[in-house]
Amino acid sequence: MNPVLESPSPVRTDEIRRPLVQAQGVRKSYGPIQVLKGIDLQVDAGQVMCLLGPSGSGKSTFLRCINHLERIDGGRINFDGELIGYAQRNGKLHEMKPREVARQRRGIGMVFQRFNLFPHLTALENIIAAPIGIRKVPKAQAVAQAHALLEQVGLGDKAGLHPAKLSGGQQQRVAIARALAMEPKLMLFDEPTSALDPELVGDVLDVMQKLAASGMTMIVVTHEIGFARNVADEVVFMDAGIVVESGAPAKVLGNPSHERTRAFLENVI
Amino acid sequence: MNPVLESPSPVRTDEIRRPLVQAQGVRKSYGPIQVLKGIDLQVDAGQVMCLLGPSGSGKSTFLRCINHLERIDGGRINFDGELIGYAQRNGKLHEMKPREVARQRRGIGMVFQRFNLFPHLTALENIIAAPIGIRKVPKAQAVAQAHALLEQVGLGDKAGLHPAKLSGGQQQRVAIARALAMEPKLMLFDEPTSALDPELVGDVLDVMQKLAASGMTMIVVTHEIGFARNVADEVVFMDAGIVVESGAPAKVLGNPSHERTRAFLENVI
Amino acid sequence: TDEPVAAGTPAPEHSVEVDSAAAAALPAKYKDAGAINVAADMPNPPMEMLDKNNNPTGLDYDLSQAMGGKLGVKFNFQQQAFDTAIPSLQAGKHDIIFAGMNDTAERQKVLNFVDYFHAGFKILVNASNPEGIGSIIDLCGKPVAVQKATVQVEYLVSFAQKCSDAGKPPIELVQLPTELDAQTAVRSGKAVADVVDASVAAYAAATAGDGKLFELVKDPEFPNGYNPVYTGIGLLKENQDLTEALHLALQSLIEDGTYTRLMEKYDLADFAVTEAGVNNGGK
Amino acid sequence: MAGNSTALRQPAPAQPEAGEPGAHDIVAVPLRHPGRWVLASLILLVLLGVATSLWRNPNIDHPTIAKYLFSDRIVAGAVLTVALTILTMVLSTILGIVLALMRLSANPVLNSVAWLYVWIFRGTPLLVQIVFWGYLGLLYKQLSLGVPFTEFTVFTVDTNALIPAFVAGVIALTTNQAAYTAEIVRAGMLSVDQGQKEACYSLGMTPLFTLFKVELPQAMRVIIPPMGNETISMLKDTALLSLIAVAELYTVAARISSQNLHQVELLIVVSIWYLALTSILSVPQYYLERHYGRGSRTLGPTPIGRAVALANRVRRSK
Amino acid sequence: MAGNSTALRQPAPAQPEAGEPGAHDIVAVPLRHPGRWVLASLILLVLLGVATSLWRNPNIDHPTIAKYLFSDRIVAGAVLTVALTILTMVLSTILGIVLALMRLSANPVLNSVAWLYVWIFRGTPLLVQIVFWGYLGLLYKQLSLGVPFTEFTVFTVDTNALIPAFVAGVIALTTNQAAYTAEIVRAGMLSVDQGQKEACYSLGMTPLFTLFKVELPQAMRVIIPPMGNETISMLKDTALLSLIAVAELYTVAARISSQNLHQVELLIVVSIWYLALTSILSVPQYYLERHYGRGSRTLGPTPIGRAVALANRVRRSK
Ligand SMILES: Nc1ncnc2c1ncn2[C@@H]1O[C@H](COP(=O)(O)OP(=O)(O)OP(=O)(O)O)[C@@H](O)[C@H]1O
Ligand SMILES: Nc1ncnc2c1ncn2[C@@H]1O[C@H](COP(=O)(O)OP(=O)(O)OP(=O)(O)O)[C@@H](O)[C@H]1O
Ligand SMILES: [Mg+2]
Ligand SMILES: [Mg+2]
Repeated sequence: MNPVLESPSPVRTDEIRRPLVQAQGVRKSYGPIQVLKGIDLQVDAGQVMCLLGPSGSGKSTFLRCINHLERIDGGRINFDGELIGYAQRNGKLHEMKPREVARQRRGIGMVFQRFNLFPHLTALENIIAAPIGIRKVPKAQAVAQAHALLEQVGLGDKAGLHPAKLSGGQQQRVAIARALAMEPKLMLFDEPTSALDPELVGDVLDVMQKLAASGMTMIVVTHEIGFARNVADEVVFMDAGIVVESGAPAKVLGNPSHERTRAFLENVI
Repeated sequence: MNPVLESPSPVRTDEIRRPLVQAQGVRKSYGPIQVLKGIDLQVDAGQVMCLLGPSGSGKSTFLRCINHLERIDGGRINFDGELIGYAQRNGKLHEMKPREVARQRRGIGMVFQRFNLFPHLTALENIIAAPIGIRKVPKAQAVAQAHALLEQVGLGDKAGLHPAKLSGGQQQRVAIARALAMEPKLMLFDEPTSALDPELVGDVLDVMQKLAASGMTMIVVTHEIGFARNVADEVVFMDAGIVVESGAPAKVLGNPSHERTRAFLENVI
Repeated sequence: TDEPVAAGTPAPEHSVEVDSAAAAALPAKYKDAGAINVAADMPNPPMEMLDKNNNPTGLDYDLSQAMGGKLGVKFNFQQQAFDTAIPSLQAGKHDIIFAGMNDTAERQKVLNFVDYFHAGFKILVNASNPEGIGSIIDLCGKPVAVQKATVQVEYLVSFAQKCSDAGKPPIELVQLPTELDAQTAVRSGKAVADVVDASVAAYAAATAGDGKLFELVKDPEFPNGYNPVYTGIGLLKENQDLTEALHLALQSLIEDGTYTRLMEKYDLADFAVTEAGVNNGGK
Repeated sequence: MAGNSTALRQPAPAQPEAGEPGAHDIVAVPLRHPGRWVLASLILLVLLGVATSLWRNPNIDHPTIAKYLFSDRIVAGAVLTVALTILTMVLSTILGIVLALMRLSANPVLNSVAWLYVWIFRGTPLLVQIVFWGYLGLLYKQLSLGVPFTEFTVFTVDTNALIPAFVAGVIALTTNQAAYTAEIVRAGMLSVDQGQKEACYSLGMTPLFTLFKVELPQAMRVIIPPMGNETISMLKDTALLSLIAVAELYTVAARISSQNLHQVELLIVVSIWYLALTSILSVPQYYLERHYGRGSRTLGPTPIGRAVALANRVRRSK
Repeated sequence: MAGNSTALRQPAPAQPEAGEPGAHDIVAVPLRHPGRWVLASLILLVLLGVATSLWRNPNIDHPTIAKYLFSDRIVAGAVLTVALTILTMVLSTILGIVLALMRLSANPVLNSVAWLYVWIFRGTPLLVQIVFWGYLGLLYKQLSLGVPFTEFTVFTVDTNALIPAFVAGVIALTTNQAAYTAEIVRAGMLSVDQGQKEACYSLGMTPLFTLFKVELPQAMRVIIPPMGNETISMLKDTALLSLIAVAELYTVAARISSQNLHQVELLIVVSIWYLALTSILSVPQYYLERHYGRGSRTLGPTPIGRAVALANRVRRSK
């Protein structure tokens, strides 16, 4: 069972203030275009970080670097004490085998803007696929856990439906449940509400808020300033591949020190 | 040339207050579920009507009935003095030939929530396909018109790109240009901004606002209350297949007479 | 009847004594194996056919079994598409081809033949001979079906001169993959006649549609058919010893009368050879 | 024809009890397609005409057809045909998927090898490949496993003993079909959205698990119809094995007819069998298509449902 | 093999001038796939071995191959093969598209007729169909156009005069191929998003215009690879026309070889021709795929580009 949304997770109680993600000087280029120009960030266990920034500033790219969907060109990303995607042996970096990378990614859940549910599987099957196939959870247990998760995201009655029969908000909540079913230590959200109709946004933000309250470590790319204000421990504003400013939400959102941040916030709110 | 966004169109100057769309008792069911339960609405030439309502209230269905993408089960829809989809002969309704329906639809542009651009064609080709193929506009003229339209929606430099290379907001603006290229008398917008990132919404709303100012008759399903307040001549609130209330934006949005409307507005704003 | 099979007679090899000279000539390889592998494309009536129990029968089969008796080894009659019979010898799958194969100069570049049959070909036409074909000259300017890559093809091509001498255009050859296709072409009117080995022609005239479909053109000038050629057992050139052994065995069968009995059994006595020869064809 | 009668009505529109009772109900005269009905009637007439005239044709001997349709040899041939088809399709699909993945892989070596394979095996005629495998013994009297270009060999075996005709046939058909299957699978895989793979990886799935659980099932929708084509072709391509003396359905029929000279009748027997086998095959294809089409678009009625609907419609129009 | 050498490096990472100069640059030792390289080397060795041993095989007579490769008869056969392939593929594609549309149409009559067509023509062997068209004269001595089941006829013509072998061959191949093509096109059409059609209709496009301007071009991406398969098959299926005495490439070669008994050599000649023709065909296929793949995913490099990249990589690793 995984009562993630209900009670504080072991993370918060046992290991508070332990850095879970550390990024140092992360750089990434696509051909000639440098998208990340040296990002330094740290997220402690149990913390929620919100990433803000204009389109093209590299937020998604950074998130995808954390779980090695993109390879970085320079810098280091540590997750839970391990270098992501590489093993250090004799002072040399060695690429990891796909199997090893997969093991690392299991600790990191990700929710995409476009949901990316598996269209050929029902909501329930979407959730149990990875636990059964990868974590080797017994089927009965995986199903029970999936039902519990669906209940928690408010979709107890939709287990048997295919994604095409669900609204965007419902699909996104299934996607969250799917990621949680792997019992990750970190959740990455890439604009999880921006493809939703405004009325449905609330449902997804609710689920995320509960998740944060339960002690889950989260990095959230979002334009929902209200959410950032209420939930984030730290807000980071990125532009053109660098971190412009970061700090407590009240500070960054209420009284930004950079002109660029101020201009951006005026636009979004 | 089609300087739609720049100067008032002939519609407003010549035929002000002429009813362009008339819906009387429009009913529509999918199997046992009745989605539209008798809708009566009228849109005059040059007017902008905004449709609001919760998910599943039948807004999209109504829009799709207007251009006969759905067949209605009862009632009548008149557009520009003609019954849509049927011909009345000897007191009997006769289904129209696809060719005739196509002719009627040419007067009605539609912009979808999911853009539905043609992925295999460039922005320019998306726009000129119908004018050249259907309206038999000479190619050079159609291209010139398309460039003018792209300029007007702020995409003068994107003519040669395929949709996959455009952002959502850019795609939606191409979709608007594509519909305008057929020089329709009426534009239908079905939540044109709800699939967009918040930052990109503004671009599309700007284009729509200019279009309204130019005198285009428009029916817009939207959750953008600000837009409805500024641009609409009439706001209609639908719920569960009926029109709950309608009237001037200030009235419906500022001081709704129905409890249901009030509850909805609180949620959305 | 639909299965016009000369019902499998009791295997004739039991009535045949081993011929010591022939057996002595047989290379040790085959003696040790106790068998010779025969490639035959069945059915190819009347030379090789299948009986009701799907066992091989026909002249070639009976003859092979009799030769087996003379040589003291078994002849394993095995199915092999005619087109690939020679590659099959080269590939070592089979030792000899016993499939009504004509002995030609071209084939002698690769094969030796032990000749056991001498016949020409005949003209097969639709019943009651609607085109009034009397001899080959009547075929000039008309479509004629032949199985591809047969001796008939060359012969009919070389007939062009005689056609033009007679003031007629040459024969239009319709080459088809199998003899049956040629017969079908005649029935459908795509061709006026099928020119085919005399034995096959006789069989088709007697069998097809209970003998009502075709008739043989009787050309009194050529009672044994046109351009008689030898038919022989084919085997690779380098296999001289086996050639000799087969030659002796066949000669022994001719001498003790078994050969004549078998030829009569299949109504093929007209085409018998008087003595076993090697590579008589193409001379 | 019923379709031209003015009495033909659309199915009853919205139930009157729902909503306003219907003064304004849309009871439109449906658009007529007289051309379509004329065409359809014509086609049916022609088909009927061809069928009856085929049946009555004096050149066709019905007792012969009846006699051979279920004769032991034909049935045995059909069984062999089915067995060969199933065996080769299963093996070639596995090989084809591997080749498709190699072609899609980023590894240039795997990619080139797969490309070469497809090029050679699609590029040369199946017949030649069958002859090659069937007469491998012609080229190599013995097959030896050893280090190429050296004298060292692990073992040596007589080619003809190692590869009997049936095995040679299966190898030839399998390796050939795999090249075609690889192309079909590749096209199918290309039709799967890239986001699916990323979602899998982000869940910690391994590439292989991703392939079998997510990518292939989604590619199936695009893969199945052409694979149905290929299977049906294979059913008949087995006939080419007659060259190396494998006696499947067609070869058996050809042998029978070359003795009894009833070529046309035996072709009809063979056609009936192939038609029956094809029909049987198309049932799983239909339901597989529906199965993998789940979730991608609303499913129409099954053919049975459709037939019932048509019958109802025609009945109502009387 | 170069691939196993530790000197093999990834392409140079981010240029040092961009961003912080790189104390922390990721210069990882790339993951080795020794298995892949071993496999690839093995495959190449085997291929090389087979090729050389084929070439050196004493059973193969090279002068014969050289003599016939460009002989007039073979070239004429190849030309006929290509002509037949092009003609039948064009005609059958048109017919196949019509059939696919009929199968997808809501009209039950059209739907059923198309279904029946596909059933019959996919279900019976091409060989039988060729015999049927080739020997139509066997069944019907004369074809007449008239009202079925009455004595009224418009005209009557001798079947064999109307349908010479070449025409019969084209008809047989076309009608058969159309059934397969119909299935492929249908699958392709099903892969096009429903929203595309609605967008077209909302622009006032007619169904036919929608089909040709929007639906088919998008279906193409899924249609092309299996149609490539079909075209390549057709190239070789023309060989079946030898049944009705059409002398295309394979038939010509078979005739030559049955005379000179150089079967293996002529099969090699034929294979070389087919391989060449297939290669030529795959060039337009490749570029068509890229063309219709525009806008749906980022295009990789062309094979030429890839070859250059591989060459560079290998060079760098030395
Ligand atoms: N695969 C790619 N190839 C080339 N350029 C890319 C690729 N992916 C992203 N980019 C470019 O990298 C830059 C950063 O992209 P990214 O998606 O990280 O931005 P973002 O901050 O998430 O923006 P948005 O809010 O629009 O999602 C953009 O300019 C984008 O065009
Ligand atoms: N093709 C269909 N078949 C069956 N039911 C349908 C179909 N299309 C729409 N519906 C149902 O009709 C109702 C109205 O749908 P519609 O899309 O018009 O709502 P809407 O007001 O546009 O809602 P939203 O804001 O979510 O787009 C919904 O309950 C929907 O489930
Ligand atoms: Mg992003
Ligand atoms: Mg809607």
